[in-house]
Parts: sequence; structure tokens; C-alpha cells
Amino acid sequence: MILVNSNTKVIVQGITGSEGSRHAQYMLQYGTKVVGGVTPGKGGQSIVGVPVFDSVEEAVAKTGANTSIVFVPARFAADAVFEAIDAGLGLVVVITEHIPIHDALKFVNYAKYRGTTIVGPNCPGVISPTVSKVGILPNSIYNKKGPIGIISRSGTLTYELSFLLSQAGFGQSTVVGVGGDPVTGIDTVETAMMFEKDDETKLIVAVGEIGGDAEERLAKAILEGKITKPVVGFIAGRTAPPGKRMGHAGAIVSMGMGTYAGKVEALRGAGVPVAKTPLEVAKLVKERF
Amino acid sequence: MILVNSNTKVIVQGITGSEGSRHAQYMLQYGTKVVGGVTPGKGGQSIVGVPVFDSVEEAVAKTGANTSIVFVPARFAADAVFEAIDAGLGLVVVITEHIPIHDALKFVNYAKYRGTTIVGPNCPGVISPTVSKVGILPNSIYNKKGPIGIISRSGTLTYELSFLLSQAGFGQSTVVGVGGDPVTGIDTVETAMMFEKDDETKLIVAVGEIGGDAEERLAKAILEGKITKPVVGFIAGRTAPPGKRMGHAGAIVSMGMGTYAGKVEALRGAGVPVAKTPLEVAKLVKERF
Amino acid sequence: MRLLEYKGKDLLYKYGVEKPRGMVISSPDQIGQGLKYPVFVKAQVPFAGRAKMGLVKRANNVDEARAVARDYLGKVIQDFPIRKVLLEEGSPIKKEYYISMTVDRTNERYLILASPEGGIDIEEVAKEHPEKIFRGGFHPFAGLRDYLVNELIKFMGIQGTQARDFAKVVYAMYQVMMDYDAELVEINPLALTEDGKFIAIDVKIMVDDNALFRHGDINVEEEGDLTREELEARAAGFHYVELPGDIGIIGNGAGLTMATMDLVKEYGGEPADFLDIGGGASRDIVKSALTLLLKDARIRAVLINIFGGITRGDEVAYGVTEAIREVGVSKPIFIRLKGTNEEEGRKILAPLNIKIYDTAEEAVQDLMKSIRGDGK
Amino acid sequence: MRLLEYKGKDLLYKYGVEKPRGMVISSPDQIGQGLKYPVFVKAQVPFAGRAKMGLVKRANNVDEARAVARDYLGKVIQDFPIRKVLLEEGSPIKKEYYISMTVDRTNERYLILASPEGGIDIEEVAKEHPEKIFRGGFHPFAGLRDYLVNELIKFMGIQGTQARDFAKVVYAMYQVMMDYDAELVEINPLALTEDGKFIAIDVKIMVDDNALFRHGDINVEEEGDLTREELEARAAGFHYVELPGDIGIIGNGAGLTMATMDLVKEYGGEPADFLDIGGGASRDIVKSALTLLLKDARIRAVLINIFGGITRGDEVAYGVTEAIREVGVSKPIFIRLKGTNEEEGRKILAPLNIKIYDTAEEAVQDLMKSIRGDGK
Repeated sequence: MILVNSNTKVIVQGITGSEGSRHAQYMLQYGTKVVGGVTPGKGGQSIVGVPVFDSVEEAVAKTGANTSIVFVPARFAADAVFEAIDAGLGLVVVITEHIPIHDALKFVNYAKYRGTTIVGPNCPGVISPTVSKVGILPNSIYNKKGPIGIISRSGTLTYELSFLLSQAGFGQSTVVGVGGDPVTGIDTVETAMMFEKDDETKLIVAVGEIGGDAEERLAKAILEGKITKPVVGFIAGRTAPPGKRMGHAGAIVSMGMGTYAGKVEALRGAGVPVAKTPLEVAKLVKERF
Repeated sequence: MILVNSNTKVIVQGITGSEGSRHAQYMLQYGTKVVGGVTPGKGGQSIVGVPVFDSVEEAVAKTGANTSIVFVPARFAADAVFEAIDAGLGLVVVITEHIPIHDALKFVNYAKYRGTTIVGPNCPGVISPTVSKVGILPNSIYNKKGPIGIISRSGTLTYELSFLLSQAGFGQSTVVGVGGDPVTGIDTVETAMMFEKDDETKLIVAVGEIGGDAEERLAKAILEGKITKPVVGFIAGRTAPPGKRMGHAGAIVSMGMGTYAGKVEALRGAGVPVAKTPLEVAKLVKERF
Repeated sequence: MRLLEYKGKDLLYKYGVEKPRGMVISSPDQIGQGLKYPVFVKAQVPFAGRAKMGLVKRANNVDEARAVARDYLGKVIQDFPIRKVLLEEGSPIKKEYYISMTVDRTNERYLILASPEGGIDIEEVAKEHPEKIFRGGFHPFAGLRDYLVNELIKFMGIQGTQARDFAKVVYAMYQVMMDYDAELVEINPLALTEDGKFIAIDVKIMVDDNALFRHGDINVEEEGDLTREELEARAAGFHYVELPGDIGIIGNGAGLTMATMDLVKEYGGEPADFLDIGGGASRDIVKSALTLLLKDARIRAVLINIFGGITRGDEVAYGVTEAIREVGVSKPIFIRLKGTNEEEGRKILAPLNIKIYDTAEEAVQDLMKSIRGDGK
Repeated sequence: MRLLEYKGKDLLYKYGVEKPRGMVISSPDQIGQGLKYPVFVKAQVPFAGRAKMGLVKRANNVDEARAVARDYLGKVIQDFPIRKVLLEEGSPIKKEYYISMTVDRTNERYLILASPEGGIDIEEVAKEHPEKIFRGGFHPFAGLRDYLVNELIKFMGIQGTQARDFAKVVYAMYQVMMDYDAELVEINPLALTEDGKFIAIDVKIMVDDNALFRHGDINVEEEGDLTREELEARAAGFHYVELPGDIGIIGNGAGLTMATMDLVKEYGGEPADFLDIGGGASRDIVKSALTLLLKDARIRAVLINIFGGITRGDEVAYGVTEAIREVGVSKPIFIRLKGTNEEEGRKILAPLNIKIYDTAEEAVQDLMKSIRGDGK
């Protein structure tokens, strides 16, 4: 498994908000070591049985947390992420959506500088089934450990794929929702590289969407021999109309990349079978075992 | 030896200026592999027998340079350093003095982020005697290879110490002028750590000045066992009047650190003998061989 | 959000980038003397290909300009009602450049794209002559640096005092990018006039929707590119795109919604919409979404595909119940419900006698059967 | 460069930090009505301990204020001629805080220092009660972040709407720090008034000398802290500090010059100055430097210690020659010359019949002998 394991000790930033407290509860129910929460000005309270602190630094000092999950509203979220990085946390999972892209650009680079791994923003988080969950993925469908590593750029589609794979008998080592925003922390390729080094993971399922170049870069990494484990792909948006253009610049940068056809061609060119439906993913995985 | 060696291939940023061209010439005379120079808008010329390029990127592409030395005037120097970092150079020696501190703060941190080693600003550079010089240290006094690594915060005092040590029969592995500015790239402790790992270096001479806390931190690193090779110290300013105060803040931060007495006490506490005169340094070194 | 041309020009002008002499009007009566004719009358719309759509015209005098403006101001193009028209004097153009600044998502930094061959065919230039496109990235921690601007100037073949003026344009674009949370600042063409000045002939600025809270001086309705439909969806709290088919689709999350559309197509159906209720939707949002589709006469059946994470099955179920209570069940509804509070949701939906599916495939298969059964 | 109090307050005020009502004058005649008496009359000098030196006085009316101002404006204190006087109304102070922002050189970032116990004894507080000092660093790539300001507010024990006002002060300090290349922004005390407002009672801002080229709005002579001597040295191009002894010292580089002073002391001499000609000094600078010392009646002998890197021996030799040609050799000169263009320098100096030494020790030994020989 990667990113989260039995040593993961989590603080919840924004724990006094409705999403923060609800998902703190769900994580605890799943068995995650949620050791505290942070909401400035609300230190001293206790929520869902864990202590609330005024600052991440204090929370880390008192609980030994090594991971944080951020539920703070978008306009304050960047500040919360910087706080988590400055407190030296190794992993920060940013659930919040609608964070300004310039903010994300800053904290993603700052995290790299300081050695913090960021997952998200705008992501469902990370789960190592039966061991630990740092995210909002529904507990009920994650009850099967196994050899599949899932990387997904889409939130709910992640659950869909995990569910269908578990139903087909394939548990997961870790499921990583890398987030759907234009700028995110670890991306599809970096996550695939982690799975490549993880002994438990025997096969990688990469769930993409139209737009961006994550799948194209994944194909390249496979062709370059950086990823040798079998990969099965799925890309949502085969029938979607083209989205808003980012000016001529967008067209010049992408040069046709980002389309469904382009992504499928790239992946197939790297020997990655691409399923047409989520259910077909399970079929393609089965063929490889 | 550390930092510069026979593989060092240097470009001179600001080579068309009077200092740039003069010291390019001196470095060539010393035997340094000066492979080119950079002055925007002056590409295509040739100065002291080496080609001039418009950009560092171009210079690196055409010459295979891995090191740069910056003679660019203060108000444009930060830009030159950023350019060198972005071009992926491993070592950038910044000779220029009077660079604004906020600029230095940015490029020193940026260099760390991108994996570039910065020496300076406001420094005499680095020399591995008889092998390579990237700096402005006078050629004539560096003709003796040997077991002494010199670290100096002061420019001309560096030459003085090197001269007296060579006269006393002690050649140097590498001499590093780390620069006298408040914010510099590698500092005394980081340089000492490099010498610690360098097989050629058997003894470290640390040349300091009053002000700052470099010597205090060096003492701490020795006490922590990070530096085990013998160290001999010299600190200029025993009789200097106190300088300008940086407000109450300066007093609160320093809390008495930075004085001659404090530095000597710290170094002696770590077992480092501190010479009273430059000549005494040679004597103390001799006692340790 | 894409700013209308005139607003983009105003922002850049504030930072020192010249624009043609002109005026913005929202009524033909506002056109008086003061401009030197002929002028270009440009409908302010937030999409490309305006010239080819006849939305830029030349007018030789006030009367002609008023006539064109009157024509434009009545129009709704691509669901966008034209509310502003820009009148501009012509400029004596010597050469046209292309330049833009944007976010390089892959490398997590900023990117300058530019070409000495600007104009409407810039994408062709990029395709046919990629060597004529300058690509220069810069890191947020370094900021835009002179050395990169110098490289750009050299590439563009600009010299002398014009180099300095061009550098000012580039730094102005950078400031707008930073100060206004822009995702794109594009000038095309940036014209060099006969008398040696740089003028922004057309400007496209996209401001990050998520950062609008920091920019109170941007008026979303007046200056933005939002269509009526988008403004309504924004108010309702979901993301909706109309499509040509007859099967209504509701999903939570863009990926799952798109995958649901793909699945419908795979089984031979035609989606009538893309409707994503987003993450953690309230019952009100679900209710509005379903109501919209139930009232849409084109739609023969509705497929709701929910896999709850932050979205809760009970909230979805309440929203569905309320919509049906209000509008009635005019067409078959197929619901797939999994994830957070799935059980609670099923219980709430039980009185409606709608079958709740465990997988999307089963739901789509039954939906297609029902459509074929009564349609074919 | 340290800005005078009034200038520092003006800068912070521009960013929203309140200051006492008052006025700056450079002549007693400028004092009219308009202020509410009593006022504090504060000489604008760039050093600490002003209150204890009697440079802050209370005036109960215009006449008293004029008298005090007249007294101050004539004075030269610590070589600094008082050119400006600040008159300020008193403030009803409830509590005094200390806060400063500076560069953390060791950790290469910025640093906030603050204490709920501000005032003139802040250094005592720091010594006796280090736990009452807040130290918070922030990285240039992260910038000042709310979370740190929140921690600071908590530490200071500030609550309610005052927390918001205090945060504004901190952000204003940050903006001044960034926008003006400040090395220090210090407010002490920052007063909380009886009616709940924060007011900067005294302000100290140090702007990086090396960055003054970016700040044309700072008038170095009017608003800065330069003494006459420093202004002269700045014009001459070397760094000079007068000391109480009788041996003149010239060196190149601060470290070597200090080490030369140390060496003179070690041999029983007393340096009359610290004079560093810097790196790469021209003959003109060397000439001015030596002329200054030759003309100084306190000085009995001059020691020149040059180890050239970027400084060239020939330039130094020309400067020495020219100074002696102009002023004459009124006292013994001992020159140590090594490094870049040493040989050329020796040749140029040969006609002067001054012995050129190879090491500083030899030069100092001979110098001391000469002094003792004719002095004792």
C-alpha cells in the first residue's frame, strides 16, 4: 500500500465544520487514527471524541500526527495547507474544491520544496482498504484488501471502479483520488510510480477524464520503462461535447492532446487496454490475472 | 577538494564588463575551464578567447558548462542568478556585492529548491589550488595543493590566511569564500560539512568576523558530532566598535551572540583553538600535524 | 470566467498597454461624435470566431455605426445576449504579433506563448510552423524575470526602443495575471503601428471563477461571458449542459456523469443533457435538477446515477421525492444509488415505488428496454 | 538606512496603521495652531535612547513647543544634525505592545518578534522573560499567512474586533517590508488606546541601502539617518569610522581591515580609525582615503594593508603616490601590498622610497618600532 497505512495519524483541518466533523466520524468508524482536529479560535473543544486545537503546530506537538486532511472552505484553504506544510506534515490531503488556481500553484510548489506530499485539491482522498482512510470515500464499499492500485482523477468514478472491482473479487492495495483540478499535488504518473515500487500492488487501474495530459504522460512513462506493472485504463467523456477553450493558448499548448481519442491512442500505444465502461474494467483486470 | 575540480566548466555572466572580462582572463590563466560568457544582447562576440552568448541556456547548450560565476551589477544580478538556476547549473558563484537582501533571500531559497549550490553573494569565490578557480582570488598565492580546507566569510582575509598557510608549508584542498552578506548561499557550517566528507581535507580553517551566528552554529555542529575533523578558527573584529543595531529586534534575536567574546567562547567550548592573529593560525595548524 | 474584450483591454490599459481609441456602449443612442470615422463596431461576446460570424463591422459614420450597434444589441448568439458593443478607430498596423500568458498545468508554473506571426491564423501557424512559436515557462517562486523577456524579445525579432516598449507589455500582462487571478491573458493581435507603438487590437482574459471573491471590481453579469443558462445553473447550484438526445441524465461528479453518458451511448441511447449536481448536493439542488429534466419535453426518461461520498443518499432521496411530489411522474425514472447513506436513501425512496439499482449498467439496461418497449 | 520616525510612520500610515495626530517641522515658525496641546516635541534622530537624552519633551502651548523645537533644530547629536522635529498629540494609552518584522538571516526567511509587554524596556523583557516574546518565522515562498497571524494574536491575548484591527497592523508591516525592501519594521510601542484603537507611538524602519535604487520616493538626505561623516564617506566611496587611537589604518575589505586593527592592538597600538576602501577601489578612492588620514592631526603613522583580489595593486599604488604628491609625507607610512598586480604596484611605489612589506605582521612591527622610537 502507498501513502496511508497503519502508522498514519491524522488531524482534520476544519473539523468544526459540518463536512469536517461528519467525515472525521466516518474516518474513525473506518478505523483511521484520527488524533485531533484544528479550527483556529476553537481550541480546547472536543469533537467526535477527538481534541480540537487552534493550530496545526500545536496539534502535531500534542498528538504526533503525520498527516492532515483539509476541509477548510476554499478561500481559507490555501492558508490551511501552508500551515500544514510549515508544521512539517508528510502528507496533506486537500478535499476542498474551488480553490483558486494561483493559490494551488503556490502551495503545490511549496510542498515540493518542503518535502510534503499533497493529494488534491478537489479530491476524494486516499484509502488503503481495511487499514486506513484519509478522505471521503464511502466506507461501505471498501472492505477488500488486494493487489489492485487505483489512481483516479475523478471523485465518484473512483468509488464506482472500486466497487465494481471488489464485486469482481479484486481488492485494492490503495485507492488514490488525485483530484480533478488543473493543478494538483501528486498526479497520475507520480502515483503510478509509487504503485510501481509497492510490493502489494500487482496491477494499476488508471481512471481518467478528457482534458489535460495525465493519460498521455502515463503512456509515455510506460513506454520509457518507468512503469512495468500491468495497467488498465478507463477514460470518462467519450461522448462529451468539447468544453470551454482556454483561448488560442489552450489550443497551442494542447495541440490536440486531451481528447478521448488521443488519450486512448496514447494508452493503447503503450500496451494499456482501455475499457469502454466501468464494468469492462473489471473484465480486463480479470484477463490479466 | 570540494565544489570546484577538473570537471568544472565555467561560464562568466557579465563577461563584457571590465571585472568580468579581467577575471575571465585571470581564471583562464589559472587553468580554469572557462568555456564561455553571457551578456544579453552581446551574443556572437568573443572575449578573452571565449564565445559570448545572449543567454545562459544557450551557453550551457553550446558549451556543456556546469558552473557559472556572476559579475553582473547589483541591480541586475538577481535576474542573472535566477537565469543560471533555471538553466540547471549545479554551482553559481556570485561575486557581485550590494545585492538587495530581499533579492538574495529569494534566489538563495529558489536555488535550494532547484538543487543549485550558491556561493556568495559578495564573495571572492572558490579555488581548489592548482586545479580550478571560480572566483577573484589572486592567482599568484594559490600554488600549493594540500590538506587544509579554508572557509571564510571575509574576502581579502581569505587571501591573507591562504598566503600565510602556504608560506608555512600547508597547501589547501579547497578555499571557499562564503561571502560577507547577511544572506548567502552555502554558509560556514554547510561548507564545513562538505570538507568533513572530503578525503583530501584533513583540517578545516574557519575564518569569521564579528556579527551573525555562523561561528556559534559551527561550534554547535562540532559538539553534535557532525564535524569530526580538527578545526582552527580566526575571527576578525576583536577590537572593532559595535556596529549599527538592527532595532530592538536585532538585540532580541542575537541575545548577545555575534560578539567576539561570544564566538571565541563558543568555538573554544567545542574544542576549536582560536588564533589572535592570522600568523598564529599557521602556528595552530602546525601543532595539529 | 472570460472577460469581454473591452474589459480585458481596460485592465491591461490600467497597467500601461495601449488600446485603440474607442468607446463602449450599451445603447445605440450613446454613439455621438468624438470618434474619427471609419470605426470598427465590435459586438462584445465571449467566444471565438466573431469576425466570421459577422459580429465585427466597419462603419463610415455615426448613422452606420448606430445601425450596426442596434442590430447587435438585439441579438442572442449561442445563448449569449449581446449587452455591450465596442466602437474602435482603426490603427495603421505595420506588423501583428501573438502573445499570451497562461498556467502550465503539467509543469506547475506559468507559461508565455508568443509568435512574431500573430493574427487570426495563429493556431495554423502553431500547427504548420511550430518553430515560430515561443514557449517560455517561469516558476511562481522566481516570477517573471528579465532574462526570459530578453529571450522572448530576441525570438520576436524586436529591436531598439521597441524592445523596451514590448517588455512593458509583457510585464503588464504578468501583473494582470497575478493581480486578477487570471488563467489566461492573451493579446492577439498585438499590433506594431506605423508610428512604432504597440497596441492591443484584441484581448482575451480569463479570470479564475474560484478567485472572483478577491476581485470585487469585476462585475460577473456585465463583464463576464455567462450565458443565461449558465447564470441560472449557477443560481441553482449545479452544472448543466444541454445535449441533442432524449435521455435525461443526472450524476454526481463530472467524471461519473460523463461515464454515465458514455454508458447510455454504449447501449444505443442519446443523452439529452450533462447534469452534474456536484459534491455534497443538498436536497434543494437535487430537486431543481430533477424538476428541470422532468419539465423538459424532449426527455423521454431520466437516469439518476449517484455514488455518494460527500454526497448523501438521504439528501438525494429527499430531493427526488420533493421534485416528484411537485411535478408528478410524467416519465420513467431510473435511480442508481450507492455509497454514503445509501440505506437511508432507499428507505426514503421506497414509497415512490421506483426501482433502485445497485449498478449503473443494470439501470441503463432497464431504461433502454423501457424506451424501446414503448418507443419502437 | 534607518528612516526617521516621522517617515516610518508615514509609510505605515499609507498602509492603514494609525499614528498620533501631529506635524513635522523643519523650522519653529511652522508651528501654528491646529494641534491640541499639550503635545510631545520629538527630535528626529536616527538612534536609540532619545528619551533619556532629553530629545523628547512635553510642550503645553505653541510658545513652549517653538522653544523646544528651536533648541533641537540647532543641535548636532552623535554627529547627526537635527533637521526635523515631530510634534504629536498625546494618546490615552491602555496597553503597550511590541512588534517587529525582520529578516531571519540564519534561516533565510522572515521573522516576527512581538510581546504583549511593549515599551522602552522590551530588551529587558526579552532577557528576563523570554517566554513573553513571540517568535514566528515565515518563508518568502509562503508569504505571511493568516495562521501565523492568528497564533500571534492568541499569544498577545488580543480578542474580538481588536484581533481584526491588530491583524491589519501586522499585514501593513508586511506590505511595507516587501514594498520598501525593509530589513526591519518595528513598532514600539504599538499602543491600544482607551477607545480601543491601535496606534503606532514610535516606529523604526530600516531600508536596505542596496535597494534604495528601487525607492525613489525615499529622500536619503532628508528622511534618512546618515551622519555628515557617513554622507561624506558615501560620496568618497569608502567606509570610515573614527576611533580614539593614533594609528591610521587603511585596508581593503572589512575583514582584513578589522584584522589589521586587531593586529595593531595586539602589538600595543591604538587604531585611530577603521577605513575600508572596499573591493576594486580606484586610485581616486585610495587617494581620498590616504589624504583624510594624512591630514588628521591625531594620527602619528599610517598603515596600509592591501591584499588584492578585485582590488589592483597598481591602482592602489597610483592613489598613494598622488595623495603623497599633493599632501606631502607628514608622517611615516607603512605599506603592505600583496595579491593582484602586486609587482606593478611595487614598481609604481619604488620612487617614494617607502618600504613595501610582504606580511602585515612585519609592517605592524616596524610601525610600532617607529612610534616607540620617537615617542617613548
